[in-house]
Amino acid sequence: MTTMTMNRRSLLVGATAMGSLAMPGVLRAQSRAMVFWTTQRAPEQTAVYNEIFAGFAKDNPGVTVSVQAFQEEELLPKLAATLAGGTPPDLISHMPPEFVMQLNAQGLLQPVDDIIKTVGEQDFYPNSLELLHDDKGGYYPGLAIVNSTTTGPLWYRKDLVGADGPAAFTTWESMLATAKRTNRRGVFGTIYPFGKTSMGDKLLLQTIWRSGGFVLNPDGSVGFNSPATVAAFEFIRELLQYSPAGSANYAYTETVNGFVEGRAASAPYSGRVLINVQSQNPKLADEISVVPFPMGPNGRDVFVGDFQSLVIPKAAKDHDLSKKLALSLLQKDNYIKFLHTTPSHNLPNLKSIATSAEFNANPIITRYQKEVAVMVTATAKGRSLLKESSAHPTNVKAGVILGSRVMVEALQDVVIGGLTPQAAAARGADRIAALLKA
Amino acid sequence: MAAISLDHIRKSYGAHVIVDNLCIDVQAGEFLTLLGPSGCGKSTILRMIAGLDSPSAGGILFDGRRMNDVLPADRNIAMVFQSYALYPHMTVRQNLEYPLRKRRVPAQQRAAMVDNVAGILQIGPLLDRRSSQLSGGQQQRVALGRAMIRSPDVFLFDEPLSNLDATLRAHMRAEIIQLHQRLGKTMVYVTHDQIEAMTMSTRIAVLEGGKLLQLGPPAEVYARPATRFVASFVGTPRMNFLPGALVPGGFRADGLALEIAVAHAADAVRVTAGVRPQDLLLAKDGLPARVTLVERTGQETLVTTSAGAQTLVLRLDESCKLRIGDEIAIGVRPGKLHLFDEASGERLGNDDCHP
Amino acid sequence: MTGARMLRLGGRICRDVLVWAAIGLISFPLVWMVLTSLKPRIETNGYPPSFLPSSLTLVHYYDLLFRTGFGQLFVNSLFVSLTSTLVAVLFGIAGAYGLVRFRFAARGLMARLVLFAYLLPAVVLLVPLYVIVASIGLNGSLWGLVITDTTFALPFALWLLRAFVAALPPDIEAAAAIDGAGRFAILFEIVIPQALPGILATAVFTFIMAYNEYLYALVFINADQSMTLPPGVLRLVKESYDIDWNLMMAAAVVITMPILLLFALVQRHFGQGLGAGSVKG
Amino acid sequence: MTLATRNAAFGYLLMAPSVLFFVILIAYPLGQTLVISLYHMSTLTRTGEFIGAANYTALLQSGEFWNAFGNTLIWTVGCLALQLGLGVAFALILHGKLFLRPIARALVLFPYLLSTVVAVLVWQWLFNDLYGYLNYLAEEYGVVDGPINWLGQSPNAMISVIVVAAWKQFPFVTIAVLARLQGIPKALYDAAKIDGANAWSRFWDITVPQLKPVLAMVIILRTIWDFKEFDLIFMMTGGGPRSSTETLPLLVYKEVFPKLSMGSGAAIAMIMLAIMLVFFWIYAGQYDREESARTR
Repeated sequence: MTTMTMNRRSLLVGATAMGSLAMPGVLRAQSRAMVFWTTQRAPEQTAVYNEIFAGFAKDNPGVTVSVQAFQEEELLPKLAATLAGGTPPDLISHMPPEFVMQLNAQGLLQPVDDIIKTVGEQDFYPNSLELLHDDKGGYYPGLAIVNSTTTGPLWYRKDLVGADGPAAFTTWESMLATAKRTNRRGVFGTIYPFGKTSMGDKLLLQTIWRSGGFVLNPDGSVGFNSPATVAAFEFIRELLQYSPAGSANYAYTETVNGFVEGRAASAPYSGRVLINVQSQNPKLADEISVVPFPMGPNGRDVFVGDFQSLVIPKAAKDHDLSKKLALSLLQKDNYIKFLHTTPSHNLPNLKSIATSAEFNANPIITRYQKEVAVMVTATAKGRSLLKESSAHPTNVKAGVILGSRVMVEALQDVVIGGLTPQAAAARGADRIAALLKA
Repeated sequence: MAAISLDHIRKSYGAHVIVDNLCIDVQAGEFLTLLGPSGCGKSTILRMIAGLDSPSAGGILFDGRRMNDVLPADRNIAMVFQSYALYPHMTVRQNLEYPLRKRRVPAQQRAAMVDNVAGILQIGPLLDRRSSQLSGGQQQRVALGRAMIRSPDVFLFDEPLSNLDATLRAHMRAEIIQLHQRLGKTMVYVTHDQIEAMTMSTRIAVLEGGKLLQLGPPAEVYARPATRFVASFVGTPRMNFLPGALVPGGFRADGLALEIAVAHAADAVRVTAGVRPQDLLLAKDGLPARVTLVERTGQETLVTTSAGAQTLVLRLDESCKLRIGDEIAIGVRPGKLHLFDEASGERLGNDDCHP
Repeated sequence: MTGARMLRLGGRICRDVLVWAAIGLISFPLVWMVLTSLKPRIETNGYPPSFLPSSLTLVHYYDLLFRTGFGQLFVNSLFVSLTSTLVAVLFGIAGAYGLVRFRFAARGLMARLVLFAYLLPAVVLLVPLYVIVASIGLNGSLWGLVITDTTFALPFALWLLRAFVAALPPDIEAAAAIDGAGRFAILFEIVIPQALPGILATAVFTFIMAYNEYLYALVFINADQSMTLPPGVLRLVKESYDIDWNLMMAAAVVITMPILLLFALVQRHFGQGLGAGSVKG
Repeated sequence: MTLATRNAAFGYLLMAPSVLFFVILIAYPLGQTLVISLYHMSTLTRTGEFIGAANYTALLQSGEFWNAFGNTLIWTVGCLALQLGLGVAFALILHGKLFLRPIARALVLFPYLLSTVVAVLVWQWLFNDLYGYLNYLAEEYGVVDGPINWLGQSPNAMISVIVVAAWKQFPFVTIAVLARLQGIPKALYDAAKIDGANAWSRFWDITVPQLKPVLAMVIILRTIWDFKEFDLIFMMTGGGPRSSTETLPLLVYKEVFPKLSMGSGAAIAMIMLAIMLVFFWIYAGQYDREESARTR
């Protein structure tokens, strides 16, 4: 009985102590704090953001900026929650362009034309500007802060594939042959992630494009059930024999991890591979190289680009301050500092930066010049589901189509569900049509 | 010391009536027992007197003052429970002190009062134990002490002895009688044990189904039970009952060659006749019966017999030599027949029965 | 020793060995968790994986506690679970006592509603709670989470405590009332001290429930600095472009620590607590 | 004021904080869910038009809903069966004599208290296709050639998740059954032994009937809890691969958040509520029967 009392008391004391601990946080929320959201959440990136914002706070007395990082998948739900609460972030970075246009269609974003003009419109890569233009309103609801591609580069192990690397991945056929040749117990021939995440969607979309297909035709009709999609499905199904068993749950982390840990002879990923390999598996650092992801017989040479964008929610409290904050990120030294946190993973979307000596002075970028060049080339060929070709009108439902993951589910239908590629493509097309109608 | 009146008390939960239109006056200083089988409403009545339950209708008066809406704490009563209801998280001393503490009795005075009560009840050595470490008898003593300690106007007892073994029960019974004599306080005592009721009370109220059947001194309840139910409930061994009818000349038992002359014989009235076992005797030309069971307690012998379809129990002295299977003839002591209306169960006639 | 006895003893030993093998199987994931958390990373990701670590290391715990935001998550989780447990148990004691001991209109209905709330799926309330919490400006705050967690903690605590209070002998409260205790005095001096073991067990189970809560934290909390453990840990260990299984297992071990401690504290009341609330009534 | 009203008033006073809380944070939200389910509403803007029962009719015609419904059924029944089997078996084992029984009990009961996130982490680690110990063992002992795809294939994924859930939840059944077993009077077994019943018939004629009421309660309760389980499945598979482990709670989440369709999410929630009410009704009935059996 006595011990009981003791315990209860200590519980109560503990609870009270915790209560007083957390109080200041609630009170602080009322001071003039800006909230910045991003999908870039590696520790070194957070550190650089904090450094940049500390400088910003110095220039703008009384302002503090806190960084909150999310997965891409979480962005919209979290934004919805804060919009409902009237406390949206002041600036969001690295939002997929499809989401930008989706939010814009609901009137939730503030034009960023001022920022683009201040930086200089001609300094941006034109494909990123074209993508993020609201043709009806005649303004830009967001701007791409980086211009890269996660799915365009295909990394491979020189020690396993052989030094003639590029030749082993020129076509789908050669890629299949290489994957088969390099596949053995403990090491897979390749990794083809198709989990229900944005990476699964992006890689499939890219494979369809590189097979010559479209999700939507330029006239707005659904093109997902074309022979090109069927061919892509058949190719992927073949390829998956040499990909880890869990590929149906793989996304970014699993893919990069599997490759860097030395468990696969090839894998698609962005330049982050170069960074991770230094820290996690330096033995491999000189054994890896990159080629553009191969193309099918009738393919179009396009990749899915990551035009990760900056946006200002219309509900943000002080648009001018948000713009200032955005500009501070684009300021040359800050921008390069940020890009160098993950050299070659996030590539600059400003030509002046891409060609600048400061940007290229990074050791990794210098060391892997050839690889970076491959990635830059792929990036230049980047497109988005928003505008699958220049002939396409902007597809504001692109965000919804991605968000629902019907595309990658169609692939799962083939691989896991046992549907024929034709049937899966047809089912996917129907579901896309339903989303367009809703 | 207070007189209590229950004035047309009714207690019901929805359609379920527990106490029905009950009137009892408890005299100041009286020891009144509420006697009845379980479910007769006696505990509910006690709880209403205590203020733990409130009557649905009617009044509860202490010395003429209406108490219905007075909190139990303000009625100046004490109560002893069947479960003893000692505070398990307190020591014996703390238990005894609790009512004093609640009445803001100064600590020094409290200690003296605890010592006094502990002395009377001989629980001094137990004072610093927890109540859970005590035996049932000890717990009941403490409960009694907790009731005594602040000299309430009224003591209420809710079957306080039924969890004790037989020896202890007899012992505690005596103590409660002594307590009543010493304090002279009004006491209301609930029990289903008619021996307790007979031995302790100044008056007994016999209840059944929420209704008062009889209220009177123990001797009267025993000698002149007001209903067949009271007759059967009071007295061990139980009274024998014979169905029959009143005919000119007396009572005639159904199916038996037994006719007994009674004073107020009327024509063709269906009755039940009752006769206590000690009022049956062996008689030469009585009712023929066969012995089916013989129980000897040492000081007396209970003989169960069957006469026709009826079973009759006789209480004979220890020298009786009867054995199972013996054929005997049974007679009734004159004037010892109780007659009850078969339909209503009510006693017929105001006096003892006469042949 | 007779042959039959030998045979019986042998049978028993066989049986015990089999049973312990089954228990080992059940516990294997936990053993594996602890082992992994103490292994050098190279032994984890190598092929073939080692079962017993060739060398033990605490580096993963060090990394977890000092090089990630785990500590903050831990503090947040403790704050949310302790606060909502406190609210739930305080309200719960009052409610349970009222529900068990007092007769008032709609009492039966109220008991039903408590049971109903206890069994209600969290997703059913998700949408409106999300609007409510947001509209009072507590979105993203730990206090908001305290409120949402109380939606299941309170019915749970109330339901459990109801059983504990109902198990108390009512005579003791009656005795106290007669002895002069007022209504609040009865609650605080008589009911609560007696129900203390039950209250403690309830508090522990409520705490564990809140501590394990996932969905509301996932939806209502944005910033890492105000995340609780369940969703926070997944974000922490799985989304920094490097899956570190050793770190994850270290996190799993540390998350389990408070539960282990509380479990040891109330082990005696374990069956009673769980059984009372749900099965035995 | 009479004593009875004052007592009732005090009862209300004690209930007041809880009732207030229930009204604001349970009753009102439930009403809101119903209302929202009648709107075509975006989660982002929280504005929309009234469309009556259209969300419901659309759901009842959608393959997604019926898929989730079927998965919920498989999930609930699978979990229940496995938990019940394991739970009762371990209760019987732990009731009997056993070397180091207290430790055995603690070990068996512990998974129940574990955070779901911990269970998920540990099992994902075991299931991992590249480094997982289960695959290593399976390959090492020649059970399979290549790694088993525990979570990335159907029906493997559903089976794997059910196994994890059963592992985590079966101790509840064990606790409940064990408590009942300990409550069976030993005299019953003694009497049966004297009557010549062997161990098997003692089990069937005494143990089983004595366990029936507690099993009934456990089955209903676990059905309700498994039916509404979100955390474990969501963390383990997120509903995938394809939609092979997508149950109704996950579908609600998916509609409301990733798909930002609040109205149809609310409609699924209401359908879940309706199903839940049936279980609740059964449970409450069983509960009352138990209650009155106990107090009698």
